[in-house]
This record gives sequence, C-alpha cells and structure tokens, in this order.
Amino acid sequence: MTNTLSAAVVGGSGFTGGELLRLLDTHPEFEIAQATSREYDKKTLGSVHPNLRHLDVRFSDPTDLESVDVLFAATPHGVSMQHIDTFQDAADTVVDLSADFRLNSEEQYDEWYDGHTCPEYLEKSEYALPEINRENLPGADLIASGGCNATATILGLKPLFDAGILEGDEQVVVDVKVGSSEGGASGGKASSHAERSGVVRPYAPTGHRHEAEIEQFLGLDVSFTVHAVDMVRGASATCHVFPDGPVSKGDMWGAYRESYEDEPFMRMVAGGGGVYRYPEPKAVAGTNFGEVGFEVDPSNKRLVVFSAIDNMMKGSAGQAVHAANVALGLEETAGLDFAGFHPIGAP
Amino acid sequence: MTNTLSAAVVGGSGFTGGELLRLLDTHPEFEIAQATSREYDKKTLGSVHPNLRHLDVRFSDPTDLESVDVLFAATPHGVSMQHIDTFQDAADTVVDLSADFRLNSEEQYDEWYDGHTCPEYLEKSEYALPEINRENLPGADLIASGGCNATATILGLKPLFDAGILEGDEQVVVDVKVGSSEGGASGGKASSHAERSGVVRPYAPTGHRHEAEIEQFLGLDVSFTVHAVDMVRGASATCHVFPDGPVSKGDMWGAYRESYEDEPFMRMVAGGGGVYRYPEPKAVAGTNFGEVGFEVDPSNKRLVVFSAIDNMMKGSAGQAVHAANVALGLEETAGLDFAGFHPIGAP
Amino acid sequence: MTNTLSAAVVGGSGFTGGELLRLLDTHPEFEIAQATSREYDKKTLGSVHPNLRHLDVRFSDPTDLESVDVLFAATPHGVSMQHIDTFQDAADTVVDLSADFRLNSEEQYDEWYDGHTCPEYLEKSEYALPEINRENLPGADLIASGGCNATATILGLKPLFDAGILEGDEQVVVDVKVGSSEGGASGGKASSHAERSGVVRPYAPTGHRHEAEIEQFLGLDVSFTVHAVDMVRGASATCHVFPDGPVSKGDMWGAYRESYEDEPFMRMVAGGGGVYRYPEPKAVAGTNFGEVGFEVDPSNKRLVVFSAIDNMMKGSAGQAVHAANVALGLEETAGLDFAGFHPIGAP
Amino acid sequence: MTNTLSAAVVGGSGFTGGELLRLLDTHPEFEIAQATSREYDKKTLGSVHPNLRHLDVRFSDPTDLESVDVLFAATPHGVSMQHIDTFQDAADTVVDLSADFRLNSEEQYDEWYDGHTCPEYLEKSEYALPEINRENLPGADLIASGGCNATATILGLKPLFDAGILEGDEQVVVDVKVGSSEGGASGGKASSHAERSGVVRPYAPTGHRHEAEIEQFLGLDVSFTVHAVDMVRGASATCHVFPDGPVSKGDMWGAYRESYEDEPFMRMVAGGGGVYRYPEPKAVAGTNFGEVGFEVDPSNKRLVVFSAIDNMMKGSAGQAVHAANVALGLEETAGLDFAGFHPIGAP
Amino acid sequence: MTEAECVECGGDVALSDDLETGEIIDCGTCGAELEVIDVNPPVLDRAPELEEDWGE
Amino acid sequence: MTEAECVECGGDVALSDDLETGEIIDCGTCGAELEVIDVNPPVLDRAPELEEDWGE
Ligand SMILES: NC(=O)c1ccc[n+]([C@@H]2O[C@H](COP(=O)([O-])OP(=O)(O)OC[C@H]3O[C@@H](n4cnc5c(N)ncnc54)[C@H](OP(=O)(O)O)[C@@H]3O)[C@@H](O)[C@H]2O)c1
Ligand SMILES: NC(=O)c1ccc[n+]([C@@H]2O[C@H](COP(=O)([O-])OP(=O)(O)OC[C@H]3O[C@@H](n4cnc5c(N)ncnc54)[C@H](OP(=O)(O)O)[C@@H]3O)[C@@H](O)[C@H]2O)c1
Ligand SMILES: NC(=O)c1ccc[n+]([C@@H]2O[C@H](COP(=O)([O-])OP(=O)(O)OC[C@H]3O[C@@H](n4cnc5c(N)ncnc54)[C@H](OP(=O)(O)O)[C@@H]3O)[C@@H](O)[C@H]2O)c1
Ligand SMILES: NC(=O)c1ccc[n+]([C@@H]2O[C@H](COP(=O)([O-])OP(=O)(O)OC[C@H]3O[C@@H](n4cnc5c(N)ncnc54)[C@H](OP(=O)(O)O)[C@@H]3O)[C@@H](O)[C@H]2O)c1
Ligand SMILES: [Zn+2]
Ligand SMILES: [Zn+2]
Repeated sequence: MTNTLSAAVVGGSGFTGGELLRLLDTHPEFEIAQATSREYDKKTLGSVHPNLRHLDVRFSDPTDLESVDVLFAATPHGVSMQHIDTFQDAADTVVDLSADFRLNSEEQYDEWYDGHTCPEYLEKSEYALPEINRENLPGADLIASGGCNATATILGLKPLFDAGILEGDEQVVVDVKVGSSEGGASGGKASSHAERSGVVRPYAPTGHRHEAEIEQFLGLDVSFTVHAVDMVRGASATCHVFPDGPVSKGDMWGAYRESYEDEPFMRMVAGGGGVYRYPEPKAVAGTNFGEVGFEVDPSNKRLVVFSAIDNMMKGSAGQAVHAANVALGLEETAGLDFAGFHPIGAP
Repeated sequence: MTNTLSAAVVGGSGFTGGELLRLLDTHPEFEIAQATSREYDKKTLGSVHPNLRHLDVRFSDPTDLESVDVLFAATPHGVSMQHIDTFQDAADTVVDLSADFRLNSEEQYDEWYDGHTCPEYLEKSEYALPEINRENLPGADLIASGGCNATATILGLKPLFDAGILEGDEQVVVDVKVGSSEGGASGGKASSHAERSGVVRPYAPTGHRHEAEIEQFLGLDVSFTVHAVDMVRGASATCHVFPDGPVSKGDMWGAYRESYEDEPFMRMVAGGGGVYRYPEPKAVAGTNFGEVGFEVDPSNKRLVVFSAIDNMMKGSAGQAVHAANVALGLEETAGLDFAGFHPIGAP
Repeated sequence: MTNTLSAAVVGGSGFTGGELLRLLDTHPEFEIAQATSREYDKKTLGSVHPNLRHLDVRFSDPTDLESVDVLFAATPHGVSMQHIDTFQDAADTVVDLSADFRLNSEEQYDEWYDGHTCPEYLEKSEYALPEINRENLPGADLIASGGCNATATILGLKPLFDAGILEGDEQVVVDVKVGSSEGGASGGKASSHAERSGVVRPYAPTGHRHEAEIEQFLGLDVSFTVHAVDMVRGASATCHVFPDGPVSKGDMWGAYRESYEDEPFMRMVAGGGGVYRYPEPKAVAGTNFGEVGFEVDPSNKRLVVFSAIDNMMKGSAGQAVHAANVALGLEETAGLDFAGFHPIGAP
Repeated sequence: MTNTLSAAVVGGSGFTGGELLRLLDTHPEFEIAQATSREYDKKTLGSVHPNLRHLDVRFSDPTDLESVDVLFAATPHGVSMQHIDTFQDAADTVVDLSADFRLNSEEQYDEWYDGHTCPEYLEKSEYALPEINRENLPGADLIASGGCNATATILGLKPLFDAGILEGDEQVVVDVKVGSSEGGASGGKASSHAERSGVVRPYAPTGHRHEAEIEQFLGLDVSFTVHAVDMVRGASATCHVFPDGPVSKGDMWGAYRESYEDEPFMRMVAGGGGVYRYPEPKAVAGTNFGEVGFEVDPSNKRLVVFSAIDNMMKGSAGQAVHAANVALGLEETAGLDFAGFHPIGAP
Repeated sequence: MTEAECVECGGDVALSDDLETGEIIDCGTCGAELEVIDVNPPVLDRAPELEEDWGE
Repeated sequence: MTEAECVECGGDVALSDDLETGEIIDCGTCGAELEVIDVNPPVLDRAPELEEDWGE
C-alpha cells in the first residue's frame, strides 16, 4: 500500500506498549518502524511478547528515536512530559498513553499529581476518547489517551448527562473492579501470583487520580473506589447514581441509544436473557468494545449503571489507535475489528 | 467425653451442609448422628465431600430423621418452613441456614419472598449472628442463620450505628462481590466453569432479598448490588456511606474498636503496610473470621467500609455453629478456631 | 465481493459452533447463511455468544437446512453419522468437527466408539489437519476435523517420524492438560465452577479415544493420560519419548525446522530466554497457532516434546476453517491471522 | 501445659516459614519462641502473614538466635549449611526444610547442587518423611524435610517397590504439576500475576534436582518433568510406570493398602464415583494429607499412578512438623488434623 | 419480514413470516425475551422471566 | 450390620440391615460404586459405570 504510515512505540516492552504493537502489526495503514525498551534493547519483540514472535523487529533505545508519522508513548507517568519536545520532533502526531497530558491545567496536576513540567502543552493536547471528543481529534498533534478506570466511568455515565438525567451535582458512587495488567509489567510483592490470585482487594479506597479526569469531562465529583480482582485484563465500573427525579427504564434506554446507537465500539447490554445480561469485562476481553448497561432501583431512587472495558484496549492501546485513526482521517475501526471470544476464562 | 451432643444435618450433600459436617466432625462437643440427602441416599459422605472420606457415615433420607440434640437444616429456601414441625420434633435446638426464619413478620415474606407457610414460628426464631444477637441466643429453640451478603454488610456497618455515626436515614451504597459457592451445589449454565470463570458479573443489580435482613437489623434502607467474581469462597462488601456530619479516622477506629475489640471472630484491618491492608475474602477463607476496615474520603464526605467473610463459614455454616455454641452454653469458639492460610490462591 | 461462499453451522449454539461462527463472521470469503440450535431456535446468536451480538442472525432448527457452499457440523459424536446424507445434500463440502469421520475403518469405531452407522463414508472422508494431510484436502467433499488432544500430540511428534528419529515401536508417554471448554457447553456437576476451579484432575487416566487417531496417523501406540486444569481454553501435551539411539538438540531443531519452517500456523519455542521458553496454551489462546518445543534429557535417554494449542481453534474450529480454506482453494490463512494476546490470564 | 516445647523458625517471613508458624501456633505441644526475618525485622508476624494477626510476636534477626527445643529452618538452599553449627547450638533438634541435608553424600551435592560446605552432617541427618523413614526419626538431632515434588513422587511409587511390583530398573516417567507457592515469596517477572496466571508452563523439562532424592530413596532413575499450573498451593505427580510383568488392579490395591492403610496421612483414591475419583491437589489443600491413586492400562502394559499433596504442607511445613512429632515422641498427628475443604477453588 | 418495536428498549425487532403466537424471541438490541402476543399485526410483550436462584 | 468385601479393592464394606437387591452403595475405601446383587448372604458387584462425556 502506498499510503502506509510509520509508527513508533516508546515503551514497547510494557503491557500497553505490547498491545499497541500487536494492533499496529495488523492495522491496514500502519507499519511498525520502532519499538523502544531500555531493558530489552536489541532483543526481539518476541522475547517479551510471545504473540509477536513472527515479527522481525528488535527493541531499540528510546534516546534514538526515528522520524515517524505517529509516535505512541506508553511510558509511566512523568516520562512523556520530560521528552515531549523530542517526541514532537520525531513525529507530527504524538499519542501519549500516560496521564501526562490528560488534564487541562497545571493546577490539576498540582492537585492530583506532582505538578507538571511543561504545562504549555496542556492546552493543545486532546483527550483521545472519541465518544466524548471525536470532533476535536482530526489533525491533533498531541493526543492524551484516557485512564482506564476513568474511561469506563465516563462511558457509563455520559449518556445520562447528554440526556439531562444528570446535571453534575448528584451523588454518584463508582465502584470499580480491575485486573492485574492495570499495574503494568513491573510488579512488586503484592502483584506476585501467590499474593494476587483470588483477591477482591481494595487498592484505591479513596483519592484515585482518575477522579480528576472524570470531573473534568462530566463536571461531576464522584465517590470512587477501586478493587483488584482475579483477572489479568478488564475494568468494570458499577455506578450507583441518585438522580433528582424519577427515571424509568424507558428513559434510560432512550438516553443510551441516543448516545451510543451509532458508536462503532459501544454495546448496550441491560437485562435480557441468557448468561450475559449486563456488561462484563470478559465479554470484551481483547477488543476495543465498551459495554454499558443499567438497571433502575425505584425503592432507592437509584440508577445502577454498569460499564465494562478491556483496560489494555478501550482503556489504553485500543483507545489510542482509535483516536489516531480519527486524527489521521483513517477508517475509525481500522485495525480494531476484533469482537471477542466465547467462551473465555479469566483473560 | 460424656457430654457429647448429637447433631444432624439435613441437606448434608450441599455446600453449606458439607461445611457443617466438616465443622461438626472436629468440634469437641458434637458428634455427627445423621446427614441427609435424597440424591446420595446410602452413599458415604466422602463420595460427595472428598475431605470427609475418613468418616464412616452414609447419607440417609430426610424423611427418616433421628432424634438428636441439634438439627442443622441446610436446605434451599422454602424447605424448612415445610418441615419445621418435624425438625422441632427431632431436636430441641434447630438451626436453619435458609432464609425461612430470618425475618420477623409474615409481611416481610410477602414483600421479599413468596410468603410464609408457618408465620407463627417467626416470632420465636432468633437470628444467629452473635455480634448482633448474642444475648438472645442462649436457650433458643429455633435459630436462623443469616444471609451471607447480609452478614457481611451488617458486620461492616453496625459499629457506625452503635457509635451514633449513622442513624438510619443516611444514604448507603453496598457493592458486594461474591464467589460461586454462594449459588449452592446445583448450578445451571451460568455457573459452569467455562461461563463463570473470570467474571465480574452483575447478578443482582437491584432488589436483592438480603436488603430485608439489613433493614430489619440496622433500620437502614441500603442501595444494594451484588457481583459474581472469580472465586469459590468469599463475600466482600464495600459500603459507601454518607454520614450527616464530618467523621475522622479516629472516630472510625473508636467505633470499630468499641464494637469488635472483644469479639472473638472479628478482625479490624484498616490501612497499615504490607500486602494485606484492608479486608479481603481470601484472608479469611475457611475461617469463621470477619474482617472489617474503612477509609475516610473527606473530599466526598464519604466513609468507605470494607467487610470480608467466607460465605460458607461466617456467612452460613460457621455462623450456625457459632450460634449453636452460644445457644447451648458451650465455649463460643469451640470448633471454629482455624485462622486461615497464607499464601492462598482463589479459595 | 462476488465470490463469497455461504456457510452453515449445525450445532451453532455450542462452544466450537460459536467459534466457527466467529471465524466465519470475519472471514473474507465466507458469509454465514445459517446456524442451527434446537434449544435456542429463533433466538439471536448474541443471546448465546455475547461476542456475536452485532450479527443480525437467529438460530434455526437443524431439520431445516439451507443449501450452502460449506456446511460445518459441530455436534456431539454420533449426530453427524446420522445426518450425513442430509448434510451432503445441503452442501458440496461438509466439514465435521466430531469424531464421526476421523477414523478409517468400521473396526476402529467398533473398538474405540460404539460402532458406525455409515462406514461407507469413512473411506472418502479426509482428516482436516493440513500439517499432515494438506495434499488430500483440495476438492474433498467430507472433511473430519481432528480431536484436540490428538491434534496436539500429532503436531508434537510428527517431526520425529518425518526425520526418522521415531519409527513407531518406541515407548512414548503423552501427558495432556486441558481446559474446560473441551467438555462443550453442556456440563454436569464436575464441570461447575466450584468443583472445576483450581483442579489438576486426572479425567482420562487410560483408554482415551484420541489414542485411535494418533495411532492411525503416526503408527504409534501411545501411553496417554489427560488431566483437567484450571483454564477454559487450551490443550497442552507433554510427550516423553524414548528413542532407540542418541539424539542431540541439533538433531531435534533440524527435525522440527524441516517439518514446520514453512507452516503458516506452527511456532517453534524451545529454550531461549524470557518468560515464555516452551510452548504454552495461553500464548496461543484464541489463535490457530500450534506451538511445539522440546528438550533433550541425556541422563534418561529421553526427549521431552511440548505442544500447545487452543482446543477451540487449532483443536477444532480453527482447524476446520483452515482445512476448508485448503479444500476450496482459498488463501490458507484467510480468516485465521489473529496471533494472540500478551499479557493474558487464564483464557 | 507443663511440657510445652519452645520452637524457633528461621526464615519465618517466607512461605513455608509462615506455614510452620501457623502450624506451631495451634499445635498442642509447641510454643513459638522466635521467628526470624532480616527484611521484616521487628515487624509483627501479621504484617506479612495476615492469618497470624492475632499473634503478638515480632520478627527478629537471624543472627540473634534464642535457645529453643526445636529450630525449624525455612531458608533458601545453601543457608542452613552455612549456619548449621549455630542452629545446633541453639536447639537440640533442628529440622531443615531446604535441600541442604537431604542427600547422603558430598558426591550427590557435587553432582546435583554446587557442592556442600559441611558434609560431615550428611551422615547424621535423617530424611523427614515418616512414610519412608519413621523408624529413624525418634531422637534425631538433624532432620531434613523432603522436596515437595520428590515427596509426591516417592509417596506415589513406594508401595510398588514394597510389593515387589517395581525393582528399580523399570522405566518411569513422572510428570509433575505445581502451584506458584513452590517458588517462595520472592518472585521475578515470570511469577507476576499477569504472566503466571492461567499457565501450563514447562518450568523444569529435564534435570530437576529432586531426581536425586527420588533415586536415593527408591533406587530408581526417573524421567522427570515439572509444569507450573494455575494454583498457588499443590503438587500433583502423574507417574507412568512400565512394570516387567502384568499387574492387575487387585494387585495394585493390595500394594497400596499394605503400605498405607495404617498411615494417618495417606488417602487412597482410585476410581469410584462422583467428582473426585483420583488424587487432586485441591482435595488436600491446607492439609498434611497425601492422596495416591492409580489405574491400570493393559493396552500399554502401563500403570498410571497419581499422587497429590499440598507443597506447603505434606511437601514442606507439614512434613517437618510431622517429623518433629515423631522425633520428639509426641502424638504423630498433633497439630496436623485439618482434613481439608469442600468446595474449594484454586487454593 | 415485518418489524415490531421492543417494549423494553424501543429498538426494532425483525420478525419472520412464520411467526406464531406464544413464541419467545429476543430483542437484538437489548436482549429482552419477548413473547409474541398476537401475529397480525404483531404484538410483543415482555416474556415472564425465569428467575435464576443464586442461593442466598 | 453385616459386612462384605469390596470387589474392587478388597476393603470391608459395612452393610445396613435394610439392604435391598439393586441398591447402589459406594465402598468407603476405594469409592467404587457397588450394586447389591444378593442380600442373604450379601453379594456385591461393581455397578455399571455412568460414563461422563467430556467431549472429544
Ligand atoms: N496498564 C494499563 O491498563 C493502562 C491503562 C491506561 C493507561 N496506562 C498508562 O500507560 C502507560 C504505560 O503503562 P503500562 O502498564 O504499559 O506500563 P509498563 O508495563 O510498566 O511499561 C512501561 C514501559 O515504559 C518503558 N519505560 C519506563 N520508563 C521509561 C523511561 N524513563 N524512558 C523510556 N521508557 C521508559 C518501559 O521499558 P524500559 O524500562 O525497558 O525502557 C516499558 O516498556 C502508563 O503511563 C500507564 O499509566 C496503562
Ligand atoms: N451457599 C452459601 O454460601 C449460603 C450462604 C448462606 C445461606 N445459604 C443458605 O443455605 C441453604 C443451603 O444452601 P447450599 O448452598 O448449601 O445449597 P445446596 O448446595 O444446593 O444444597 C442443598 C441441600 O439441600 C438438600 N435438599 C434440597 N431440597 C430438599 C428437600 N426438599 N428436602 C430435603 N433436602 C433437600 C439437597 O440434597 P438432596 O437434594 O440430595 O436431598 C442438598 O443437600 C440455602 O437455604 C441457602 O440460601 C447458603
Ligand atoms: N470442545 C472442544 O474443544 C472440541 C474440540 C475438538 C472437537 N470437538 C468436537 O466438536 C463437537 C462439538 O463440540 P462442542 O464442544 O462444541 O459441543 P457443545 O458445546 O456441547 O455443542 C453441541 C452443539 O450441537 C447441537 N446438537 C446437539 N445434539 C444435536 C442433535 N442431535 N442434532 C443437531 N444438533 C445437535 C447443540 O445445540 P442444540 O442442542 O440446541 O441443537 C450444540 O449447538 C463434538 O463432536 C466434539 O467432540 C470439540
Ligand atoms: N515453597 C515450597 O513449596 C517448598 C517446598 C519444599 C521445600 N521448600 C524449601 O524450603 C525453603 C524455604 O522455601 P520458601 O518457599 O519458604 O522460601 P521463601 O518464601 O523465599 O522464604 C525464605 C525465607 O528465608 C529467609 N532468608 C533468606 N535468606 C536468608 C539468609 N541468608 N539467612 C537467614 N534467613 C534468610 C527469608 O527472610 P529474610 O530474607 O527476610 O531474612 C525468608 O523468610 C527452601 O529451601 C525451599 O527449597 C519449599
Ligand atoms: Zn429491546
Ligand atoms: Zn473398595
């Protein structure tokens, strides 16, 4: 193909970096030009990612960036802000998977992180999630892929705002359950198999940084708690919502269909029969789909909204590629059409 | 020992029935006189429960009850109400693990279940959970072991009521995660290994019957949602609590220590270091312990309370034996001193 | 596309039937014309297979077969032999996933199964596995997809025969570990989540029927034992081989490269560094790849050969589609290019 | 109790050290005097082992050993040989869980390990496993607890030697499946939850050091291969045995009953009905039981022997306590009577 | 092929021509199980739910 | 209570007094399912096995 775009992945030996490489490998428009790793410098991609053994590509050092069309950075928080000038020199389009360019202002980084070293970029960066920011992505130079837990939550709640069911001052509890890949490839004692297996472990009872993103996009202060559960991939958010007035199940369907009926990566699952009646992370494992569903609890004047994504896909690498597709004017779903497995265990 | 008490388990081939038999087997004061099963009539207990292979006891038919000191019924909801007269004939003390005698009034059964066939027993039955009903257990004829999810929730929230932090009209969201043994031994398609592995599956988004028990004991209308997760044993409740005024972590410690410091089966785990900082079901797997912990979220005026139990133990069979110990004047912890394993996987 | 081929799946509500439908859905040359189920007649495919919710297709009754280019039968052993004439009427090419047409002679069915009702088809049916039968597939009318455990074993051992390292009279122990999807969608007590989780359970200590296939293709009498382990997808065969003379690791590499270097779906993994040094089922989960690897144990004059596949793919639905591609002259890898995930849990 | 014995655990923060402490805590004759850890020096036992939170004991430094009746060393291979004199000074009875004193001669350590620094102790040390060395344990000063995989294998095969079915020159393949706790508390990348979940991973294809123990006790050269599978606790050995002459299932039952009928910790499980027909690690999880079972494969002149233990119990800490009981003339089963759970997931 | 509106979610449900009263089909949008109450014109209603007992 | 020998493992199987022909009991030693062929004197035989289909 003549119009193939070249792509680099900084942080290619990590979990989301590996997913990016997998997606780019089979993407009809991209070609992998470079993948960096300091630890695995000069080793094959397959030495870290067994599913990439067929690729004849080796990791290279991140200080040696090639010129490419798109650079994806999948590095820990704080790394991209240090190197953003270099990244922008190397590529016209930079998609960053870390939190470094998600928030709008330096103040937010002071409050939620440890400040920011190049706040001038914050204004021009665009949040990657097309479901809430599609119109601003075309032509963007710097794209900030969302946090996985924030993504799950925003996707679950957004239709309620669009439909006027929520306005931002309501009480909303978000109880999240996530898999171990969310912690990245470098784990400590708590993430060893013996300690991490079989857990329902509160790992962020309060004060999770993704609250900042949610507030920024929904204008909503959420009560947010995250639990680690026994899966590798997946993030599932249960939002307990207390609207001001009565809401029927019909209202809910109206709201969600309005927001998502034409979205290529959103599935609505709310009741029905069979085994899979509500969103489940294992139903979207490996895919860029987000599932949302809901139930109305009249006795408590509560809406319960469920949202499930694969943290490595819709929650990071898939969202990043989706946004790059939109930014560059490619087919939105290019490279992202895998729809999932059945049956599947604990992916 | 001369004062050995004889015990029967109706529904001995089920999951909680098996746990009862295991506990009775090593209990210093009990002797297994009978275990019933219609399906496994005349087979050894070990043919169903591999951990009971050393017992030279066979299942018998439930229509043929022997006279015993204590009869434990571990049958599905609705069975005990049909047979309660026979049970009381067979034993002075009946401990029922189903929901049949947990609620106080016929009206509650009309609202939450399908009515009740012998409401006259409701008044005399005592709820088993010693942490909230110890004083009424001695000498009780009919004891109703609590629901596992209700038990986890009540144990988590009760200290807040005792300490006056909650009064009953506050908003409380309870987000529960449970293992597959909660469904009992007879499962359908949704509980096959292939479908049930790796799930975070909303199975009771709203309207769970355990709300009735919680309301009865705490006077609190909770917003209750239950998820199935990938473990066999365990129930974990995260309670998101919105108190009227400010509450400090010190207030919380005060409340929980006041309620549980002298309780033989309650552990407080709230912060601290290491891998296990909050309650976790796998830390109490196989034990009669309940773990409770908490965190304060000042930015949302929220308290987050975590509570973890083994649904087969503190949530059913262990609670039942604990209550029987109290009812009969035995050592409270008799037969229940196992404190758990480390490390352990997904028990 | 003008040359689209229509396909039917009989037994579309089962596990391998669902995989077939998933593969056909994204296959560039096939179009799903029909999927049968008696139990789910008229329901959407998505009501059973959540990954197929986007398809606007409903199950229909197997007595009502449409005329198609290819019919895949994914029914339990014994069903296809009853209906083979109807199947052949409906489609020029029939691919059967059961054991009904895998063996060459009626005698084998008498010995290993319960006989055969239409032995006249045995002669014309072709075994699906292209790695051992590619040359006979083009134009075949009836294709018998291999057993998953047999496939894993045959793929592991075949290069040793091709290279003359084995001749057929050596002692070979095959110790297999498999996931729960191998049992199909309709499971009994032993396959409930609570009983099946965490097992290393000998389920076929001796006399497994796949021995017949292995013997037929390799001329080797294997000592075969199968264990259930805690995963949903995957079959892993460890072959302990005692050759007559000394064999070096170089000889082994020579043999495997000779057999598989040009095979599009075979990966060799034998030693090396990193986490994934030998074949692993989770490294091929969801893919049509087979991984083979080996080690030489001079102290015991033993070769150890490892082989890993996804039982639902290379072990059934993937193999079936691969064979159909070859039979119909399509691109061999069409619809089968997915190469796997990293990281992945227990898929 | 007046005759309480004091015990120390060197390496108390590790996995087997934690199990020792758990067992000693509820053992009727032992009292925990000391538990060492360099990393957790001065921290409570509960900070590492959540099941020991009720103990008011803190780790101390291993250079500061108290005088005790029994010292258990649960340190990595090589540590005990360095400190054995200090250990023997501190306690009359030393039970070592590492490989340092299991083999009889310096030559074996040269061959299988990296030599030995105090070979003079090898002669006086006694192998802990009472099923094969009970008569030499009473009064022993230095006891070497067996390797977990070796223990599983020896327990499985020993009755065949006792009964004369095997003599030592037969071909025996041992295919082992183990949980992640076998690797101890300090894990690398391969043992992170994301990489280690769901595996069937060959981790010791050939040359496993436990072959040395097996050969020493059975006089048999085994073909030994070990796989990591997805559980935390458990070791399961499948022995494929090729005896010289025909052996019937009756002969097998005779042999196993003869060897194990009176053994307090051995269970025979060979066929029968229900879900648990052969040995399974999850059926013995947390217990000191060993399960053995078998099947006869006449078509291959093969015996298949299954053996399952909890690597942390019968395979290390339980075996150590069992041996200490015998050595000190205590009740053999003291502190070890827990018989297991049902149901249980992946323990 | 005719269509009817799902009573649960408002989505369109395609109906085959051999539709019979009493048949249960599921909505492709929301998965609700719908009973065919009438065929001409087609009327759908929510099918009575099979309650799953998860043990409490 | 009488006893009989298990045909599978040779272990003793305790038999209750109300034993009936055709009953299936399991051996406490080996778990084999045994059919009561005769009651006086008691004769046990291995019960026909229910084959589990694990899908192949
Ligand atoms: N995991 C998820 O589910 C998820 C979801 C949403 C967002 N994210 C975000 O995505 C980013 C990557 O996460 P991950 O889970 O993939 O992490 P990871 O597995 O730990 O990988 C980090 C990668 O960054 C590289 N790296 C680390 N420090 C670097 C430095 N100073 N300079 C250059 N490269 C460096 C590492 O390779 P070398 O050290 O070898 O160079 C490695 O390839 C994070 O910001 C994370 O917050 C992750
Ligand atoms: N599982 C939990 O975590 C949990 C927690 C709290 C409370 N509970 C409650 O405890 C009770 C038992 O639960 P489970 O999980 O153990 O259920 P289970 O595994 O399904 O066992 C039910 C038992 O009852 C017997 N049974 C069923 N119907 C009967 C009848 N009509 N007459 C006599 N026996 C009958 C069954 O044996 P046969 O059919 O062979 O006679 C079986 O032994 C339920 O009421 C449940 O709600 C369970
Ligand atoms: N699972 C594996 O890993 C695997 C691997 C290799 C080969 N295989 C073979 O593939 C075949 C299917 O296995 P599976 O695991 O997919 O089984 P499964 O999940 O049990 O599915 C069986 C399918 O066949 C249908 N069916 C059953 N009886 C039928 C009949 N008499 N007429 C028409 N349809 C019938 C069922 O639907 P309705 O009952 O609703 O009609 C269902 O769709 C078996 O022969 C199996 O041995 C399986
Ligand atoms: N895990 C099993 O299933 C199993 C089975 C059979 C036998 N074993 C054997 O049992 C022993 C312990 O295994 P494990 O799995 O419990 O290991 P582990 O979890 O890694 O624990 C090792 C313990 O030893 C301590 N330690 C390490 N180096 C030391 C030194 N130089 N001096 C003093 N203490 C030291 C460590 O604590 P600090 O570093 O804080 O001091 C830690 O408490 C090993 O020899 C192993 O081969 C283990
Ligand atoms: Zn609908
Ligand atoms: Zn027997």
